[in-house]
Amino acid sequence: MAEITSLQNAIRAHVHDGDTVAMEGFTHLIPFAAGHEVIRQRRKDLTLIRMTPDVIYDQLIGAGCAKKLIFSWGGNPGVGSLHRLRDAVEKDWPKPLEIQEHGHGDLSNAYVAGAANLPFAVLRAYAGSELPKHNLNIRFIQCPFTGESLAAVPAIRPDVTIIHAQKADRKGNVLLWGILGVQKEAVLSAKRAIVTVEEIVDELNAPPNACVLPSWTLAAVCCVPGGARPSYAHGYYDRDNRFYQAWDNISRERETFLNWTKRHILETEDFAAFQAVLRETGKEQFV
Amino acid sequence: MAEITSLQNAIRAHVHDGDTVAMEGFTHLIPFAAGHEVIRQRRKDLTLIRMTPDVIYDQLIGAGCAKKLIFSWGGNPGVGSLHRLRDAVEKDWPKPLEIQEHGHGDLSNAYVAGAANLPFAVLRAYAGSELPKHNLNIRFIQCPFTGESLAAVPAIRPDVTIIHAQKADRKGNVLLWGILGVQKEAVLSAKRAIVTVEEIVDELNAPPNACVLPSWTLAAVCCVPGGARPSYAHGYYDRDNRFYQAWDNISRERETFLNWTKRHILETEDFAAFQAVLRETGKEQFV
Amino acid sequence: MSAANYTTTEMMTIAASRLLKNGAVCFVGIGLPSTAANLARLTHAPDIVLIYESGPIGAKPEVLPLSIGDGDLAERADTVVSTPEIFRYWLQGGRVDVGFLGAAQIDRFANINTTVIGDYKKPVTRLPGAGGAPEIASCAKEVVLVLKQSARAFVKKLDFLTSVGHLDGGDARKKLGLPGKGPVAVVTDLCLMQPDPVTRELTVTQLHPDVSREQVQKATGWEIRFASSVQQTPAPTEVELSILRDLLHRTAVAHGQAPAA
Amino acid sequence: MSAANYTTTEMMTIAASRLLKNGAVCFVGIGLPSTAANLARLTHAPDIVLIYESGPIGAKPEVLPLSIGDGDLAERADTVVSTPEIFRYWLQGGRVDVGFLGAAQIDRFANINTTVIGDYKKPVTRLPGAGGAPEIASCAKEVVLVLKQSARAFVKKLDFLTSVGHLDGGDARKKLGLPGKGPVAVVTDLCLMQPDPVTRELTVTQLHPDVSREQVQKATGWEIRFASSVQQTPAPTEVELSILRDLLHRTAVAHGQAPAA
Repeated sequence: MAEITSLQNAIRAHVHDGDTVAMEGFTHLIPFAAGHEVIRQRRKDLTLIRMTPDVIYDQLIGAGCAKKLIFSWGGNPGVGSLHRLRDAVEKDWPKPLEIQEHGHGDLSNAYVAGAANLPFAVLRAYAGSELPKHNLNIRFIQCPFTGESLAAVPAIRPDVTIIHAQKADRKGNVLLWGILGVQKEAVLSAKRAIVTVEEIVDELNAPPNACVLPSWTLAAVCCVPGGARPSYAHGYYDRDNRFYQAWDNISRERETFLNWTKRHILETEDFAAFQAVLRETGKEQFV
Repeated sequence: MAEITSLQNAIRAHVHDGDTVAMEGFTHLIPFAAGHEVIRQRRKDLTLIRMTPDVIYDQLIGAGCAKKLIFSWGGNPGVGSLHRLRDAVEKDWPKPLEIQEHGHGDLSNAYVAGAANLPFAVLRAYAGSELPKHNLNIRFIQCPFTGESLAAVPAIRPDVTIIHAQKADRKGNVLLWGILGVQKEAVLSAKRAIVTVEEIVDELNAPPNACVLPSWTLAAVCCVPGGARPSYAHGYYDRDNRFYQAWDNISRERETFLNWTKRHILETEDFAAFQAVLRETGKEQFV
Repeated sequence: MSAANYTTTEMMTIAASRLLKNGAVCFVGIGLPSTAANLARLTHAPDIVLIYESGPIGAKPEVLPLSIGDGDLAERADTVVSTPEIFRYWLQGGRVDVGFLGAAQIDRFANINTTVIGDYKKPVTRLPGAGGAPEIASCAKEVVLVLKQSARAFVKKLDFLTSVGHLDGGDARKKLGLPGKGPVAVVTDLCLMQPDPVTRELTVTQLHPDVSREQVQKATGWEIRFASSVQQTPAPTEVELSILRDLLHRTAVAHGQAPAA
Repeated sequence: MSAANYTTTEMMTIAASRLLKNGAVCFVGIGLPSTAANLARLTHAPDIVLIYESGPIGAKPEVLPLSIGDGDLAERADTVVSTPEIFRYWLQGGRVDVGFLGAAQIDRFANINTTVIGDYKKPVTRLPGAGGAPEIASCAKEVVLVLKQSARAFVKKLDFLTSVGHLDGGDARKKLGLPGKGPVAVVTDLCLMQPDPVTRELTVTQLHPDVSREQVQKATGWEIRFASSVQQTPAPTEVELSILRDLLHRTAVAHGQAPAA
């Protein structure tokens, strides 16, 4: 059964220095609040896994929490580069970042294999690509029936997966809907899972065959309204596209990034305080 | 785009003698109407695939439509044996029936592989079981990363898959809900798919992330109210458990089976006529 | 307090239900396993999680399902997923604590036959087949078997090995790299058997009330072993019996097999 | 009738949209491909099926998504499935007619680099990476590339081969057993290129209005070939232009990048 607790407690209890951590959410339901709390608690040497490391991982990498990044697409969606990711890869700032890259199909299959307790996944990809040269975790196997050659990748089994969802009930059963990305597989492939939710309700009233994560598959459930901002929560709030654009300037230079992070994350108590500060500074930046 | 047509036309156009045919529905939404139409049109030499060949395949086998059966559990759920299946396997009546058997996990993985256009599926099973001795399509492979031995089975790619669903819209997009079994994978793994539905509506009004099969993945959609009887359609009608019990007597002897089939299927025009006759004969049988 | 009159089948079902801990995640086969698992849910294990291979997770059926996919299972489940997902993410994924199975034949190492009686190619009796049992027997953390005891069912040699128990005993399962522990108990209408910690041979550890060792031996196709100290199974309590009987009556009425009281 | 004033980017987008047949199942990348695919849907291809890797199937966005997972994509889709399902059942499953991609660099055989400029270990510029492109390039029945033409993008040798085009030409794809046909067209702001039927080398088959062969050669890092008869791309029609401009304006307003008109 999941413990219903504060995000601070959940991160303190379940995310340790050196852990392999997956924070998923395919532009929808990105667990920003949890990412900020990991920065606030100064976790380090993390191996970060995410199909689309966008602003949330740019913040974690710039803050020096990451040792390695396993990913398939690293950009600021609809805007451009992730300057902190590039600075780490191109100039080793704030520290060298080891990268292991895949394609989306590959990484999503690797989560599926993890959730299914298989050691590897099989897919049709990479014939002719140079990615396998630089990622020794991409290999090729033969079909035992047809002899065809297919790509094989090892299963992903994170120490901890963190996602954001719309609702939980008082037992800690979680419901999410809309764009689901790879969150269910990320949770089921992990040793421990933390879910932040918009609200905790008496009854989920989930439609038939909805995406529900039973409480007993989770370690902790934390109520963090707005916890996916500046990404969005379907049925709750829209994506703050202006923040993603503003991030391009905030993150381009090390100093502006450090100042922003200090003021918005390190010097705020929690995500509610962060959102309050952001409303203030937003007025400055977005004019 | 699916053609919206009569069941007679759909079976005539898409099910041919000698085809490999999957009719799925895990005790829910079993396509009985379509099965009867296959018998009415006297198809033969079919290779029938189904995880749980129950009364519907007992009827097809007894009627002489099948050459081979690929399955994982063959019984009358909650009642007992399938007498026509046993008569074919034990006594070659009405003709010899080749069987190829699997486990549920295996067969459902084989459908998944078919839907994903992979030549085989990998699973943890069969170590120590005698099934692989009698099914050369169960092999073992090594993980290219860990060296573990895992079972491998070839993908299922039926010539035609037939399922029953609750609703279609006027374009032929199909919605089903409740117990989904392996229907989606059975449809997506097939060369052609036929779906019978309870009703055709203007708007599906599908909840988010519902199980929807787009029209362009289907060959034909046929409106056949009650088409899953005596199984059930969630939200429409309940399972006729008394028929499943009555089937035990109807099917035990060849003669009673032949008389029943003649009167209820071969001599009825369509499934509506079948249901009318059944209401009459039901009064006799069920007292 | 314990009840005076009860059938051996009721004793078997109740003894099986007592083995399920509250909160356990239980992969349930149809028939006796489903009856015992739901009895546990309605008595000492309200938080037990019942998974049926047709897709329901956290099923709480009002009446016992006649088929593995009755609508009632979906209505009251926490969620309903596809059958491939049940086998891939939930069973093989290692999330099932107890796999609850029946069998047509078992041997002294609790290996299971649900395929054929007689020769595979020309069977005397063709049985329904494997179903999900091979994967459950491989992947569930533990397996509990429930079946009536008779010399025809408890045989020296299986006609066919469908699903693995402890193979030829000892650490044979570990050698094959099977993820789960295999059978930890066999509950019959006469007794409770558990595998010997070392040899893994089934050993009688509990006799149901008024059952003799001779009865058990007569109903077993091999020379059955008894634990050094054999306990007596506590008789069904009034509460267990009345809840079981209510459940079976509700079920019979709902399935049109009995008139409403 | 055709329009007088339009930008080269508008010409590129419109030329790309014209390549999409009505009813085609189109796997859409974000940016120019998404703009062109939605323009096709709003003009000559109302029944085009748009699939985005985040999960929407049959998306009909009111405004262009800024990200691949905007809520608007889910709201108006026929269904929304998980990302693994998109890649397993829909793309790899062989259901995608056209994969619509951009690129940072391409070579004469339409091989794609979206990974790095410079050395992989110490890149001059670290690009976003593969995304779904390797799987789309392998499995979509056909691939269409859309990108602005420049000698920096159209290079003799890729710094990194992320996703396969026609490799070193001829039947190289077939030899590797790749399921899809690979790139069938490259649309730029200057012209339309298509692979030679035999060598698979990109060949200019259409020049956009007022574009010279010299301009195209200057913007290409290798000696570019021209088809024996090079057609002129029909200029954008008033209808195409107004629909595209309305779409882009609606989008800018919705994303807070422009005041509502």
